[in-house]
Amino acid sequence: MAKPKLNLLERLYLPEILRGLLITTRHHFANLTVHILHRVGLAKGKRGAVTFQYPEDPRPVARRLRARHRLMKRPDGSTRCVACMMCETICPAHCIYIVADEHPDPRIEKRPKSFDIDLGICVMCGYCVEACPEDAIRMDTYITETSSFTREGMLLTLDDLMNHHNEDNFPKHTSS
Amino acid sequence: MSEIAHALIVTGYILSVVLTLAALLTWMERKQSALMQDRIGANRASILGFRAIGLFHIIADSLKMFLKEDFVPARGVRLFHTLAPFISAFCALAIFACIPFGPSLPLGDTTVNLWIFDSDISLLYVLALGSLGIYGIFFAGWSSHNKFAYLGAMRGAAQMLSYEIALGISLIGLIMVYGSLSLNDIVHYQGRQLFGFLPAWGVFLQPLACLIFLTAGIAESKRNPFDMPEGESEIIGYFTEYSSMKFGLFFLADFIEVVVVAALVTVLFFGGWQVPYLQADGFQLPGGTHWELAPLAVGLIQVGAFCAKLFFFCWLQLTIRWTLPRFRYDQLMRLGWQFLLPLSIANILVTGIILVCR
Amino acid sequence: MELSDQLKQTLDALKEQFPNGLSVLMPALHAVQAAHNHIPAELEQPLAAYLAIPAEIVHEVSTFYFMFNNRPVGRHHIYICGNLSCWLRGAETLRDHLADRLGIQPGETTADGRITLSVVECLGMCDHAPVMLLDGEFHPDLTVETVDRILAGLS
Amino acid sequence: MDKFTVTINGHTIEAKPGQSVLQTALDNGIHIPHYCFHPGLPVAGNCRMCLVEIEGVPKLQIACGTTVRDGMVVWSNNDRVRQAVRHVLEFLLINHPVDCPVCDQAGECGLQDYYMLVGRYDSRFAENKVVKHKKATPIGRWVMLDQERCILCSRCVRFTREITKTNEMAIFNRGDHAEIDVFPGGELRNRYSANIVDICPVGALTCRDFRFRCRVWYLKQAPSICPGCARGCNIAIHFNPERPHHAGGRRVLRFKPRPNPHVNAFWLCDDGRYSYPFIDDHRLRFAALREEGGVRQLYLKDALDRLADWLRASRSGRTAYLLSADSSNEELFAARKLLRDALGVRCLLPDTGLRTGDADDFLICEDKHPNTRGARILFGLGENDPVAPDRLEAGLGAELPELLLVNRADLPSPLRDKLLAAGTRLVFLGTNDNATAAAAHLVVPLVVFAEQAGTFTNFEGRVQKFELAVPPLGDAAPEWSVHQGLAERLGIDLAFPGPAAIFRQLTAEVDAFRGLSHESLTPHGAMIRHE
Repeated sequence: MAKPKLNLLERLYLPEILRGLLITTRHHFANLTVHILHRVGLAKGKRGAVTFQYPEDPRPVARRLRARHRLMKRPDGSTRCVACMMCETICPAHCIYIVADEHPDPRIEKRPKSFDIDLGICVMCGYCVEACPEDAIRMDTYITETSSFTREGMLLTLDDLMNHHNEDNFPKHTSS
Repeated sequence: MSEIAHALIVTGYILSVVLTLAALLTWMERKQSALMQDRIGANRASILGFRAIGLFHIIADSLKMFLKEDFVPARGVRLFHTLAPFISAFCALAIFACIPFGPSLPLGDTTVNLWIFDSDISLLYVLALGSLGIYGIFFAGWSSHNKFAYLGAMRGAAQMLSYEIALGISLIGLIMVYGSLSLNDIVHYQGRQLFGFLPAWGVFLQPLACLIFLTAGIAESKRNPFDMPEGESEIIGYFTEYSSMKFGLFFLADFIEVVVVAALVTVLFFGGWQVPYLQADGFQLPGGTHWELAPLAVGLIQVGAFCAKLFFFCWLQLTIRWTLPRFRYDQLMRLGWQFLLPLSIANILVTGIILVCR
Repeated sequence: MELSDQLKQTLDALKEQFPNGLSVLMPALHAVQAAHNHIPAELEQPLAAYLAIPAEIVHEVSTFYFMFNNRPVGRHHIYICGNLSCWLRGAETLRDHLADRLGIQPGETTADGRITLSVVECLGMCDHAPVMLLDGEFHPDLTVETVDRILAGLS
Repeated sequence: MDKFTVTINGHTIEAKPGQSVLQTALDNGIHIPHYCFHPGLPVAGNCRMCLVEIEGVPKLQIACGTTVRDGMVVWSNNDRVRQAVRHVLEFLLINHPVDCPVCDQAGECGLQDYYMLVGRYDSRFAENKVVKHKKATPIGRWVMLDQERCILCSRCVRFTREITKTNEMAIFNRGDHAEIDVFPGGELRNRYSANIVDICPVGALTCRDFRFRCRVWYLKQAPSICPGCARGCNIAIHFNPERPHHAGGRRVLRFKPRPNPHVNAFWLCDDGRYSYPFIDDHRLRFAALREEGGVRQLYLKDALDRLADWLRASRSGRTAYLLSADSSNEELFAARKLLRDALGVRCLLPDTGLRTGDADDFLICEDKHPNTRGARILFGLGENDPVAPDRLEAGLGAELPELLLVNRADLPSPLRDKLLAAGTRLVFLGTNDNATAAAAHLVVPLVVFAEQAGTFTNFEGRVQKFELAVPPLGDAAPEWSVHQGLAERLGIDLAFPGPAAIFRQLTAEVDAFRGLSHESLTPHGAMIRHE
């Protein structure tokens, strides 16, 4: 990209700083005044700054939002994951811990004995979803509130990842 | 009243004012930035349903700080890790010792000096303590045993060293004009008038020095646009490994430094507690109009004026912080060494020439 | 299951004619098949021991060649060619016809143990396609009618 | 005779007459894709992956089955060859299940490697794959067979026919029904069976012990020497430094053979290969002191203080040291300098690992210690040493020692009881827990061979170097550093700065080792001088 050519005043920087300061100060005092007037019951027709009041007033999220993970199931309800460790390998935060085990069905061969995701470390990059060859892990639960009072509480186990109370809200399976 | 008792009382008063102001600034910063960006800002903390426009966040924040786990990295150096925030906060607070908050107030038989000590070398004391602040930062970064903390500390040290030079040199012109290093003398000097009507404030005598000092002062307090050492969005900086009240102290020191810079600018360039045309016995307007006032009333007005100026410069710093983007590190260094330093030296030369020619 | 004394005599005679156990294996397997209708899996190990070669090699050879049957077969064994020349000239129809007539799938034996039907690759008589091999005898230029006639002639 | 040269891909290379084109290329760092060829096995030429163009020969030739001629010009990287190899690979992959996610071979698989190199990226195979009837089935104590993944390269068949001569593996059936298997109802019955896992270029033969423990790309490796017997087979230690939750926290997950033409060629016996768990299991991590009222854990430095006191207090001639043939040459030398030379301690080499009749004519030795020869040379022991366990008591002398230092060995329990009853102070220096460690008055934790560098001398007198793979567990220290710590405490002027430096001292002082150095031992070790 070509750099715009600056004239002397702009290159001096100070007038531009002042201009910037004026803009921000104007917003500051305009909002301040309107809010104070609203407090004392005046100027109801004029709108002040408004934001979402988040916890009471949840924001609609984008359909492709990457939220808390879930593990997909086979028709019989067991996990679709075959413990190939692709997600664990690609994970840049090293927050996935899988221990593999023999699957009773010899056609499947391998399954995760445990599958833990440490949300305290996860950076929500979604690489695990991209890397999964079985479409076994997805980040489409729209669960964004995952905080906990303990570190252990941030650890999602296989059970947490498989069973959700709000499963009906999730996008339906698109591939088998 | 003994000297020590007097000093203790004034110290208590100044500490309470400064610390309250610093605490208030944490709230003000959030609220002001919100309004500047068309948001609402902190308003969630409530006591019994009262939200008091977010003022309770100060309490909530400090409670949180106190209750958090005090963490020292396994291979960190515990002694220096603990010492560092105290050094930072102490150096910032101790500067207030020589800042005159007001004139000597006549209270009954005694007069109360609204400063803790005044000395012929107050200004050197201020500069010295300002430089000692580096230790806080560097101990913090070094003792954390963390690359990011160490990088932040290196950046902080380099930045403070670079800007201290411009800061110090910009003051030399001022000292040449005022002829004293005592902050009290400087404030008294600014009670005079130039050409019979213009207050002899530093900003009029040394406009360039004022600009350099303000810039370098903000750089010294490591706030935007000079917040490379703590660059929140990238390297976090020297207090990466701090939590609990030790982080709280760094946080507080940050705001105390805002107050320090505001106080110094006020004292050095904006007349300190002086109000234009207000003399010890009342207003003395240029036209010859005279308005008699009791000495105590004059003193109170002057203390009020100092507080108002202090508050204004705090506000100005917050406004700058929330308006300007951060410099790049090379830009920061270039500004310090290639612009501010030569300018401040040129300022001495010009001042000297004018003083000699006069 | 053990090798019968008669079979051992045959094998002894064969061993005379060949330099070592490996080279005698093919004729030996033919002898076993002649005696037992097919090559019983249980006999592979005794045979290997008798020829002093690894049992795995016996199993390798017996599973490789289609002339060696690893399962019991009928009295008559039809090999019908399914490779290119025969296929182009209607071997597929003949195969389906045979399967219909006999009520079995290729590779199976009729319930009465009379006839086994196998599909093989080339029988080496492409000039007379389609061809089948029945009890060691080639039947060239087959049609549905000739097949029926041949089947009718079987005991 | 003039130089015998061939030109491969434009590089003119000196070749040995009679060698194959493929071997010549591999020896000179030119990689030609191959599956069925293995330098330790006879050439079969059935996978067709190593097709190359030879100038003057109209059709492409397999490099493994073509002998070099002087002046031969070979191309393995031109379009014609690439095209042909791509088609060969396409055929090989037709019936492959592509179940890489559950396949343990993924990451070290020949199919994956060459697919990335020359493969077609879109399958053109529209028919149904031939699904062979068996999914993973165990075919022996250590080996799992998955016929679906097999490409019929026949390496395993050739291994059991030519190397072990046990003939368990064979290819049954014909055409696209062909499959490898053991004889129906049989299983692998040789002591080298896991080698077929190593040589299998795909995931058809995988290791039951390693199965699903860890993906291979998490593993790092360090060159080492198998400690399982006196042969000293060259191995690579595969360890998992970053993902401790795999394999239940074991750090070392497998041994793989490393080629050394003078010792083990390409192979490793199952006993040695699966001896690795002792590196992580039942280890002594911290020093322990047995006092009245129980056993107390203590820091290594405090344990050494205590041991130094005991050594000082014990009358000379009443202290004995039981060496271990599991120690490296460096460790033995440190013991010799301190205990035998400086303190005059009586040193015996007990034999606790001889399994008479266990040897075979290939790799396995009767002596289950890796460094008996080294111990014999360094302590000047004769052919009658090591001392058999039942003669140990006589070896210790008429009067039982006041202080007995036992290195790693488990003493026979009658002798142990007798020593304890006689008031002997028993000090155990060792790596793994055993009954003697449990009974000892003082336990000093040592590192195992994988946690340090050093050398072993095998039974033929070949000195071979092993490298550090994993860090020490807990407070465990190398034996030489224990001896150095004791020397410091006893005021004896000895310095053991590290394995390489100790080996330098050793070569200067011991004739048999003269002229050797750690550097000269790579890659294949070196023979000692004859005593």
